[in-house]
Amino acid sequence: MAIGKKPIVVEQIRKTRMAEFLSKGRRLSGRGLLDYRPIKIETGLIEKASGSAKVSIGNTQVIAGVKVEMGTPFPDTPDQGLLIVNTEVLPISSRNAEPGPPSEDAIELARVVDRGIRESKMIDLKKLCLLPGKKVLAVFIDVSVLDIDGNLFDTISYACTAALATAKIRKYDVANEEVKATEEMVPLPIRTTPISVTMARIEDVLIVDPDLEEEALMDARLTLASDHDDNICAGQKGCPGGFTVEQIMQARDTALVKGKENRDLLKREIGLA
Amino acid sequence: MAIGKKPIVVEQIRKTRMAEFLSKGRRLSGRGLLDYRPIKIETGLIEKASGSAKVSIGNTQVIAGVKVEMGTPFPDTPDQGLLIVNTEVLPISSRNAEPGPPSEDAIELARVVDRGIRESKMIDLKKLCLLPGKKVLAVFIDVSVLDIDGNLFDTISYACTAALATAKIRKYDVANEEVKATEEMVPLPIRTTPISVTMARIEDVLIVDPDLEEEALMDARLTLASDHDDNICAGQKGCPGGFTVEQIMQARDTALVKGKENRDLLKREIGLA
Amino acid sequence: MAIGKKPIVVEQIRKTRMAEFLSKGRRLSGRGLLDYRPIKIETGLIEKASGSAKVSIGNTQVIAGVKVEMGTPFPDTPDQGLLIVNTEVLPISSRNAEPGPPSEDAIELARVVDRGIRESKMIDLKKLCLLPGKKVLAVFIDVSVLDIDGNLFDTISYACTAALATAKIRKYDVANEEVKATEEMVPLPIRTTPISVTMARIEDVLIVDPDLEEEALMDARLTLASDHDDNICAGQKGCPGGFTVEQIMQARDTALVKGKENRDLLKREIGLA
Amino acid sequence: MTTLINEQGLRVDGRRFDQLRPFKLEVGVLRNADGSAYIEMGKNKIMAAVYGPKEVHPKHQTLPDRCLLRCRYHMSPFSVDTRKNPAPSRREIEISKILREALEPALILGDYPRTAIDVYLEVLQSDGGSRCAGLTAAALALADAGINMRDLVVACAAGKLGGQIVLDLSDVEDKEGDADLPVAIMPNLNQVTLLQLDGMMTGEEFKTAFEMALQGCKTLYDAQKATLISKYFGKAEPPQQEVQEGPEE
Amino acid sequence: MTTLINEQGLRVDGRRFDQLRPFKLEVGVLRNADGSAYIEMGKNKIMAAVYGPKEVHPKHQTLPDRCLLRCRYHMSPFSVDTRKNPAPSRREIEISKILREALEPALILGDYPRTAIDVYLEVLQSDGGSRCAGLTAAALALADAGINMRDLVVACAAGKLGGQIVLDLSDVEDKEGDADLPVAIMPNLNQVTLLQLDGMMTGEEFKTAFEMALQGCKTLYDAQKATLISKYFGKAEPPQQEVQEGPEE
Amino acid sequence: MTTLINEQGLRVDGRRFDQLRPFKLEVGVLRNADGSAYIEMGKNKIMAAVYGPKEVHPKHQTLPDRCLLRCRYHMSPFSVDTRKNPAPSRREIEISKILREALEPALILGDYPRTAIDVYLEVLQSDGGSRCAGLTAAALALADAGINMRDLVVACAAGKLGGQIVLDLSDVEDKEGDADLPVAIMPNLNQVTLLQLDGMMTGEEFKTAFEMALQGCKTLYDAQKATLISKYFGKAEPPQQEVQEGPEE
Repeated sequence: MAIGKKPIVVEQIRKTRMAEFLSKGRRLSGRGLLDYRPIKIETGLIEKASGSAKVSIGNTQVIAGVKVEMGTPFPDTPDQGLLIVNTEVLPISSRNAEPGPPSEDAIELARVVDRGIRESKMIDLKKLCLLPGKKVLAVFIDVSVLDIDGNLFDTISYACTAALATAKIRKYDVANEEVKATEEMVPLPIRTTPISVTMARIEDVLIVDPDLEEEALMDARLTLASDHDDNICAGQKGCPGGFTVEQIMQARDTALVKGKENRDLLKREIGLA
Repeated sequence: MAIGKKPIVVEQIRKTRMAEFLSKGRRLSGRGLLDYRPIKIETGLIEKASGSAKVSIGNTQVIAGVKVEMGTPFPDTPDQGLLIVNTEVLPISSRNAEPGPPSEDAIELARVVDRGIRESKMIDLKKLCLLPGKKVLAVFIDVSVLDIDGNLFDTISYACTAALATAKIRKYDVANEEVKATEEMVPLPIRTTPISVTMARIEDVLIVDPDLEEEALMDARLTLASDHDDNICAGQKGCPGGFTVEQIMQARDTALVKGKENRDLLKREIGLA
Repeated sequence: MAIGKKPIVVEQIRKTRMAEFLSKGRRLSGRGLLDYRPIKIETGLIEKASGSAKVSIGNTQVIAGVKVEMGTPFPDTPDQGLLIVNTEVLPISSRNAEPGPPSEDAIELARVVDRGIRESKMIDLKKLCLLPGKKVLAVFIDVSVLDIDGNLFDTISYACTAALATAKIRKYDVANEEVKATEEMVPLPIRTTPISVTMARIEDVLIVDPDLEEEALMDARLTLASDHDDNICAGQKGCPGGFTVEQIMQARDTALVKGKENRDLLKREIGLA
Repeated sequence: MTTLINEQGLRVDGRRFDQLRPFKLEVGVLRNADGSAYIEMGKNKIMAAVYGPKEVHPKHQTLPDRCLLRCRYHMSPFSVDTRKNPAPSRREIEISKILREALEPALILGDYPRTAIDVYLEVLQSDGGSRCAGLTAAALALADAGINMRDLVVACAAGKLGGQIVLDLSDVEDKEGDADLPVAIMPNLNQVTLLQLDGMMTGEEFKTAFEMALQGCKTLYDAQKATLISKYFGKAEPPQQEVQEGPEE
Repeated sequence: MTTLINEQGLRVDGRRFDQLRPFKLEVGVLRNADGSAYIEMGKNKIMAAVYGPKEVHPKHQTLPDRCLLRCRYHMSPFSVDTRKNPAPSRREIEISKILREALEPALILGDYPRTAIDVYLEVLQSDGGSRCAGLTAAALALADAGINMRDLVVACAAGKLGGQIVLDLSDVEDKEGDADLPVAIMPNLNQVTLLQLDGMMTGEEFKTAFEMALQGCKTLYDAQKATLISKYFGKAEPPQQEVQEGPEE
Repeated sequence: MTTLINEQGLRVDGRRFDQLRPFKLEVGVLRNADGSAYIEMGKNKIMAAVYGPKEVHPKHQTLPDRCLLRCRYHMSPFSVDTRKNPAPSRREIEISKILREALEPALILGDYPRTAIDVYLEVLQSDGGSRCAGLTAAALALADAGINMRDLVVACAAGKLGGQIVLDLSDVEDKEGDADLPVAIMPNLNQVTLLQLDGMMTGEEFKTAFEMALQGCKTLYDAQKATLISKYFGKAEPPQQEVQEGPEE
């Protein structure tokens, strides 16, 4: 993530010092290489949304809201509802975030989060179909980034997951090709809880949950998401640097271990476990 | 109104002189504090529009055209027609008006004029409904600004009012959920004639109808619109300066007095009185 | 065509030399005044398109693809299909072509080519109507410009003509107000083969098919398209220079002669003659 | 049509005519911003952030003798009942402009020549009066950023509802009501820096509503000051929470 | 299909084959513009304004040895039967380009290095031939602005209608006709600076139509000159009003 | 649902699990570009062009100590089954970004301070794996442009299809399959510069697929080298054409 990178004067000396620390298994902040910062999750604060969650990882803070509307299915998937993820890096979130159309970074963020939800089959989109080929429910997940201190990928991903998992939508009855709204509110058809784990390589060391300073100095980034059966369901390498083959395998293992930890935490926080 | 502001070299000396004049109840142009410049109104010059009016106040000149189309009502007002006001500050109108998407100033202008028409209930939007929830008439009022010499708010507002009040639209018959166009042309369902009065504060003096030079030197602007029953139906304060509480009350009184005068003039000019 | 103009340092000396050559009936490249560069036409290379053609004139290279979709007719031509021509001057095509919305030049190109097809009645648009007022076929012709060395007008025009003339589209059966796709593939309803001829004036001499260097030095440009009955069906003068009345008449004659030659060549290349 | 005022003279949320909705003010809620504030006012939940004084981009907007003030009022897509397109609407552009003009008289912009100050308002949830609530929060964020100010700015609306002039319209009241009159003032300088009117009032009602709005502003101004004092002088209990007495739906 | 030519050989508006529509020219109609003109041609009502020579913005477009000419042809939303979106259409962008290229040969741009001249055409009401009418007005506005010119530019179209070549097509004639050939010339320099063709003609018809358009240009050129003389040398009666004799619908 | 693997263990186009589609590589195919390449990979037909090192526009993007690398992946409207809007989609913007980041480690950007290199990919026809094919062509175009590189970059995907890990998914396989794992490497430097995953795999399958993709990259890397040698050292027969043995639909 380049957002928030520029303000920091990246002194080589700082990087050297960070690398020294990392080679001894420590980070400048005192965290262990595979430790996340504190993760806080608050759901339901936007009453006008079907679901919402404010998530912070360390000082990084985002809010996600879920809205559900009637829509028309895509011609090639007439029996599936729609899922639309949109991320806005608000200008309030950083000295470097400008108002305007979404940057390349914001688009990548939204698309990776979208794939994590979609490919894990978190939501059973077929259950959002009301009249095949004609009427389906469209689930909009909008994320507003409030404060940036590194690792937007995971913060946004957890906020989306928490907002979806706690959302309540109107139940519709379908009879004789007619859709009728009922008074009943039901949860979304949730199948699993995908959890992303973002790792950074700095020199030869892999760490999880990079903060803003670590992002400014990292050589490469890798996000891997997994579901509750330990399947890997989305991946995205970023930054103009590479990984060795061995580092990729190490990252896979870390993603599964930390993914399980964070999934348990998230489910606990939102009252699902 | 910032449009047209920049070209004028605002010398403090000029402002001092203007303030001196104003404190004696006079303006540099010789006008009294509460005098409008000559107002000219010509209607019907755009035969292809349902209604049109070219209005000038002093050297400021705008043209408004009304088009009526079929439309779909908003879900929350299924029994009301649509009203869309759009203002374009054409590049022909001033050395400082650039082509391109509407500026913040143009958007404010259009929205204030829109509110003046809408909130005064000048047009009975319910009478523009043909099939509730399905088909209504949409009234587009487009304003092209031709020449700028101050007080665009009132010039545009009067042009819209005159164009609407003189518009003729096709009559539609509705039977068995079918809409049929007739040959008959009828006026729009007009209830009242809202008239805005724009005032400027320069130092401690309130004037009406500021010209371009006065706008360049004014501290704050206030537009208040009233209807034929002396109700105030729209207001907008502008410019980075304020008014005292007493000045607001004084402005209210002036808006009602000058509003009545200008309403009479406008109705006379367009043949309604 | 200004595209590709700027990189060339237009030395007056070069122009003088070119003019000298031209006054003797020769061109710097050795071509005669009314000679085209080699024209190459390859069709059918985009299997996913209904029709496609890659055309080069000298080093200028473009590719055109035809897509056919269902559409709704315009209200004023309820019994006609739709034709949409779009040209993109890709950034791969020249050091001066920037990505982004189409430039003024690209829009002019697309519109002139569109008129050449439309006004020659090359495609019988009425035969693309399935349900009058409701359903028609929409023919999209998209052109991607790959490499620029002058005379984009003709290169694009020939690519569009070749792609359309060789396109195969699904046959639709219409019965009881229902449209049913069949398995059969049929050609588009082609009536004629319009061919444009682009001429440039440099000083007092008219040449055909200007290359990039000649375009950089030309005073004015004229494109005239003709159909197989020697009707002139589209024209466009370009560049900030003029033609004498006599030059216009001379251009008319050249357009008809060279048009016939190039039409024969094109039909031969695509297997229609 | 809802009955907006019941037989006891109370409004649908149990308020009296001249009563504000419950509100909550906080300052210093964001890490990156130079100044920030958060307001809840009824169901409004609005975040305000200030960046600056800072270098001007694009450069040609630089003012040689003073600071360039910019303001952006924006609604999150989930902030309203029907999802809002995230691109700025004409409404948001207009409100951004009048909020900037309402804040500018309070700022001593001459103290920061050749720089810019950006004021960002993000409406996370919208209720009636979001422009006023946003403005009140923006003034706090500017103070939190340490910008030199002549006075705070504070805003509140009054309106007309079933023939009655009332304070601080909620969403449903705004929709069903007859008029809304948002007002912003600099309380110590006795200057009105924002005034709009949507809807119809007699001249007399205009006066009544205007004065009621001024009263609302004064209550909120006290809360603004208390919030700043609590933040910077460490009072144990931030006093800005005004608990609602009447019944709430 | 309307009958475009009746048994007397007259057109739907009563004109002969080679007759222009009634027209009206004015100069100096706007206060702010450096030069301006207004034309009515049939139902066309077009305002032309010229600003310049002036500083170039953005600066990187500056030409070191001559003036940058820019042109914008734009239609007001109410100018056509069905409301036009105010954003520039592809048609308007193309026309703006060819009008600029038609005007440029007449201007001595080398006299104004490092500056820009903007020519704005606003079509308040559109009829057939609006690009030609606009061009004729633009040349007047340039002259009114005092720009150094080699010649005026004047434009007129001829077309084909029911097998007949006719001058100056109106809207309905353009829609129902077979071909339209707009032409612009610099009359004294014998240069064709605009030529377009939409629709089909034989080579012979092309020649006939082209020559008819040149005749139309000459009539309008006389009117242009008279308008300028009347403005600048104060003739009592501006002679540019050509009253139509035939019956009009 | 198509049967993606038949009883002989072959895929719908007759390929074995670990077999690439037929492909074709060319360099130096455009006249204006500083470097260019063309790839066919299955039905993918992609043109790559490189312009640079060149002056940076807009200037403020200039990097004082190295070259600015830019990348644009774009699909022609006719490249897919249903016409694509020519404006860049969010998908194209994301792919452009990750392709740039996949190429950057291979380039010695410090050799060209204060300049820019533009890499343009135009997908004329799209099949499964167009981002990988485009990347393989982009590396060739960069080499053709003579840019200093540490290594080539080469890309290939593996995926999961009916429970089986397979190499280089075609369009239909991608749509019906369970997962797609595109990978790019710098073969000599043993660096993975692109990795994405769409779809579900166990940790073990991830390893198998990743290693299969690396094998595919190596085959394509040999073809890249052969193509460059053939172009620059004039071997009679360019060896990069790998003819498909199995039956094709």
